[in-house]
Amino acid sequence: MIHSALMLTVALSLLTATILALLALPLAGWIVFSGGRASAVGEALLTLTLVLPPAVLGYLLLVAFSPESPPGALLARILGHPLPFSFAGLLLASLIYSLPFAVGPVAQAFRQVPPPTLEMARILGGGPLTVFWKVVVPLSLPGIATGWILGFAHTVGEFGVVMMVGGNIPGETRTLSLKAYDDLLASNGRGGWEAILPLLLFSFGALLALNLVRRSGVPHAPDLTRG
Amino acid sequence: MIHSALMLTVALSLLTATILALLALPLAGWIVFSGGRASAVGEALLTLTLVLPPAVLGYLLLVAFSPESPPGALLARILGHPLPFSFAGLLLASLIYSLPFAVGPVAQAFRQVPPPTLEMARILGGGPLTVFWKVVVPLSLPGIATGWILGFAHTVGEFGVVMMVGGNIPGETRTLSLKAYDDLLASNGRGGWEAILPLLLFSFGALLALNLVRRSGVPHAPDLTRG
Amino acid sequence: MRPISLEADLLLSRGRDRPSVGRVRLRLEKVSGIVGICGPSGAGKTTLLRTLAGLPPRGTGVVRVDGVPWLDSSRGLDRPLKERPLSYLPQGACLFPHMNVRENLLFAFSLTQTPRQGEEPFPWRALRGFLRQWSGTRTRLLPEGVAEQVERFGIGDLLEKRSGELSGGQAMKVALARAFLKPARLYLLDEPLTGIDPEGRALLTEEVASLLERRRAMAVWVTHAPGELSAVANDMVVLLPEESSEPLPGSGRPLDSGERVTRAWAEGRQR
Amino acid sequence: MRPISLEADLLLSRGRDRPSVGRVRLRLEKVSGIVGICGPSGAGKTTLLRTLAGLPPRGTGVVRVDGVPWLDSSRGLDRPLKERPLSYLPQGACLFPHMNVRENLLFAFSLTQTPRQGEEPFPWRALRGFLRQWSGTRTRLLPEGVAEQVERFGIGDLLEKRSGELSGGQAMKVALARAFLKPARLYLLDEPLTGIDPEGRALLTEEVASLLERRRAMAVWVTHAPGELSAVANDMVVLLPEESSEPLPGSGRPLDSGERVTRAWAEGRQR
Amino acid sequence: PSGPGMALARDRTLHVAAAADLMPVLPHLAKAFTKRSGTPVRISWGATGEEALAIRHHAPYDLFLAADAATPERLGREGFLQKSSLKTYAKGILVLWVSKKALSATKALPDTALLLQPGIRKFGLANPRLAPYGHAALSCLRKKGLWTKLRKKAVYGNSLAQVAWYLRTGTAPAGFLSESQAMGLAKGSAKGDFVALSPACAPYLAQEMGIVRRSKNVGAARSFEDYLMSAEAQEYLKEHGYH
Ligand SMILES: Nc1ncnc2c1ncn2[C@@H]1O[C@H](COP(=O)(O)OP(=O)(O)OP(=O)(O)O)[C@@H](O)[C@H]1O
Ligand SMILES: Nc1ncnc2c1ncn2[C@@H]1O[C@H](COP(=O)(O)OP(=O)(O)OP(=O)(O)O)[C@@H](O)[C@H]1O
Ligand SMILES: [Mg+2]
Ligand SMILES: [Mg+2]
Repeated sequence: MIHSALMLTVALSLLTATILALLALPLAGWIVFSGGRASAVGEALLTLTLVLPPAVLGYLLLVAFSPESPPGALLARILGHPLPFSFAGLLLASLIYSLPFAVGPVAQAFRQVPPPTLEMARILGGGPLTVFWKVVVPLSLPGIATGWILGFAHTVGEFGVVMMVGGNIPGETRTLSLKAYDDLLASNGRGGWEAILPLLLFSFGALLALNLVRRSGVPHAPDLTRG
Repeated sequence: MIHSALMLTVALSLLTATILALLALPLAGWIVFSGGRASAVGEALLTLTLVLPPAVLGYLLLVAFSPESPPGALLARILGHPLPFSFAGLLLASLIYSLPFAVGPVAQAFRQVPPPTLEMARILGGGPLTVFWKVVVPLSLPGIATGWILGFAHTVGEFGVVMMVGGNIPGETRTLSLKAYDDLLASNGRGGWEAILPLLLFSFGALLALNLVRRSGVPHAPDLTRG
Repeated sequence: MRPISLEADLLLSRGRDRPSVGRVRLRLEKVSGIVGICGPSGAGKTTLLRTLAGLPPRGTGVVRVDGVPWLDSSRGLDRPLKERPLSYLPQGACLFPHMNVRENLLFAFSLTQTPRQGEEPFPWRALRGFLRQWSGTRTRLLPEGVAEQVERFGIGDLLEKRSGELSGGQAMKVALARAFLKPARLYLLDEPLTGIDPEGRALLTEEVASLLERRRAMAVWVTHAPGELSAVANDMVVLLPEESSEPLPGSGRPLDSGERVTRAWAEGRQR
Repeated sequence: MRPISLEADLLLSRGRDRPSVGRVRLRLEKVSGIVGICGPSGAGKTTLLRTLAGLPPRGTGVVRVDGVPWLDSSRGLDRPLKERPLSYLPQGACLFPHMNVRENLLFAFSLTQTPRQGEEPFPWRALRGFLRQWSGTRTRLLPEGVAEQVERFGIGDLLEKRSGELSGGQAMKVALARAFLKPARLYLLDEPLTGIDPEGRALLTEEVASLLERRRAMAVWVTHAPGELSAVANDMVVLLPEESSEPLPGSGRPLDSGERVTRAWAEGRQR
Repeated sequence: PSGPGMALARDRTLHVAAAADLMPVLPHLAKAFTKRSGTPVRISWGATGEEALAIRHHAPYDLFLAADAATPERLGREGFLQKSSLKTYAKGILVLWVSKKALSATKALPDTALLLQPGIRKFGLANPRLAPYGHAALSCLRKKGLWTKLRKKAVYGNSLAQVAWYLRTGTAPAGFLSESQAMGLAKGSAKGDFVALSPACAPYLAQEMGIVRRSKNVGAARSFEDYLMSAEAQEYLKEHGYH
């Protein structure tokens, strides 16, 4: 049981973080480079999904995805099964829930690309898309990594939305975090470690690896203390 | 009642975000500038609190702060009341819970300060602290703003930890997000809007204001599309 | 062989709410080669080049190249970047920091190779290119156009260096080579010899002159040492900082040699 | 009046796993004034200055200033930055981008005013200063030391500009003024006249020379136009890029005038 | 707000920790009690398990209304609740709710066997490990030998209220609820019907309450307990699906 919960969590969080990191690129690009006030509103709107209590967001998603609602019915017809209580539903909910965490750092990184570098690429003949993919995105890799990490960690620990939309089905939509909660409450706080421990170990490993990789990429780490 | 829940949420989230933004400075400084492998481990550890399901984290904090534990008993004696189930307890829990969201973007911003600028400040005679406060921090203001936003929004929407540590006491530790959930439950999903709406409006307003302020500070927004 | 003409009557400024930097009038016709621009620090040389290039801040006035209007602010006309056949070497080399020298050159070259395809319809192709670039599978062989430029500017031994690992003069040479990978009518060069040693200066000046000759193109070349252009510059313009928007003596007046320029400038200063 | 001596025997390199850039031997004694350094792009001039300044990448060898060892890699000695009485003008001005010119100068000045307090014991004071800096309450009056420097380098009309709003030459002048706000024995100037007009060059050279005279300090001045130093440089060193770690002819040999240097260099190149 | 009057009002306030299942009934009872005794009542909602944890860690509650009997009894044994104050204040019963849509698709009676219909893709029940009603539903299905066939269709909510959400939004066409939740659901916009399960399958579930041992307001807690046990309150509970 643990095994499948672990696998599920691994799959869900890695997928979510990766899709989010990709999704964040155009979204952050719009926010940063479109320049209009509209994008300030868009950015604030984006951040709103993280202001909503997870359970409330989960409820809203439930209402939206339910086969009784028109979009939910359409989705159900396409997928062959209703979205809630399935891995696909879980993934979609996680994506919506964690989106702002991925977009924030990416947008921040985009903002820090020096304008002259962008101008140079434009002058040499690059169109907006070329400049974006070949200059902006490569220069923002550290920010994209931060976004990935936040998206990943947030999905691993996510509880309210997953519980609502997934239905806590063992082996299908019951993630480690749900299992940990169950175990904890069922045992009056004494148990739960067998679920929490792999959760912690897995996440720690993933994050540590990413941090070390990211560091090794930095040509010379700035040094405030030497000298 | 709404009123006090709103006030509580406003106070809690603004306080948390601001304290976090300040706390993030030395922490991110350590992570970025200490350079050792230790700080990579530290960074991964930091991120761990966000991998834990909120309810589990809340439980751990409850156990740690509880008057049943020696440190909790000491704290209870000092404060005159047990830390959990009070605003102070809520604040502390929120700080721990949202810390990584504030630190991530700040660390990212610190990493992007150009090394020659740091060297220059060192050569001119600045000690590590001077360089940090006068050069690194001012140059990282956009990242600090992103950290503040994420910390703020995360605290507003936070549910599991607040529930566990605060005990959902109306007028004292029941935030808007708990109230929204309760209302939704009580009304079978018909109500809850009167709690969610101010939550959304307040957050949207705060985030929009911050976004606009941040934008107006950018000297010339890079422009990918012109020309 | 078309002659090139550059006509400009500009009120330079660094933003709408700032005082103007100065007024410039140029009328250079039937020249192919180098037009030197000199003048004291802050006179507006960089601003002029940026305005010609169509980069912000946009000045007000008229720019016409080969008779085609690039800018006519009275008519609200402002030709987009991609329709201006120009190349620009900014003050400070501005290489792409995430690429090494080879990649910098190849990227610039690829942009010239697909003139209309510079704008990919979907991100997929760009993404693929990007991934290929990040994997090590890119070819070590340079396309002919690039190889020639590498040879010409003597940067063959720098190809594998990252842009941050170049010395000041090396970066400048690479940037110059990159700017000339793009075929253009007008090359805008902002102090292209910064940080280059005397030997290199002579060599690069000659190379640029011969390239311009072959391409029948014009370079607007900002310099602080008018003498270095005396051998190659057909015209020389002195820009002086202004308070008024009236043309000052010497401003925009084509001169023949560096010698005369320095004199004219000194005269202007003495008043 | 102490004489200044600079002694260096260095193997320059840009990192442990990279080939060495070259070997430099200098022995300059009882001189007060300017030592010129020239040589082709990539010869290692910037690397030499950084090594003298104690910035990474650290070279191997010996540096002694006034007889005091700053670096002695055989003994594992490497004096920390704050114990080296030097100032450095990097290639490219490297002003603090978040400050305007006035703030750049005041910041540098404040660092010299509290030589031992540069290191605050708690962040509170620094935080307070930082907040004050961000509120508009800072005084408009410049301390005497700063005002003098502003006058000297002719940057009075630039004080309220942000560093990003300066032209290339203006930024360089401000950076030079900033570097000379710090009293030091050794000034390391990496192409300080980049982007400065001829008139400015003469003026700045003189100002620097007179400042050095007054402070009994030495400047190591990297230049690409040895001629510009002929009036003021007591010594001139030619750096040539090396493959071997053996000293090449001309390398590290003090010479008398710019004239001779260029000749020696040209001779060296012909081999 | 720390004047003497305020402190008094605060001391007099009765602080109740209640299982979220009581949301449809408890606010009304609390209001009636306040009217009668002058004691304000403050209710903290939560899952029974969560509140038990809070009580173990000195939460400032006076009275605990659980959704089951086992939790208060355990807390009583462990000394967190006053043993003598434990009382069964209500008995709930498990019902099966089926939406109109699912019902109209079949002529069968709404019974547990109906869940086998292919039209019912999923059905909801509260997490058996956490919620007594979920446990009851599970053992009922086991008893009838349906569980192995139905296990794939089950989705779990952390509380009955969450199961009710599934039913209300139509995400799940059927689910197990307490009768009081089902009555609340029927009053709302959700279209459907529910049947009580046979007592053999789902016995009445006793819900117990108890006074927190650390309570500083034992008097008020006791009188609220008494009020809940009064004929008037019991009558009200009965009207809302408790027995
Ligand atoms: N980004 C900017 N924003 C505002 N003002 C600017 C900006 N860049 C330059 N300026 C100002 O505009 C004027 C002209 O600057 P410009 O860079 O065109 O001078 P320049 O002739 O190129 O000088 P230099 O030879 O020093 O490079 C100067 O006074 C400068 O301070
Ligand atoms: N950060 C770096 N990492 C690795 N190699 C570098 C780095 N900076 C410079 N180099 C290399 O080291 C050598 C010496 O560079 P340096 O900057 O000292 O030259 P320089 O004499 O100052 O030249 P210039 O006159 O062009 O400024 C060059 O070959 C250069 O490519
Ligand atoms: Mg310029
Ligand atoms: Mg150099």
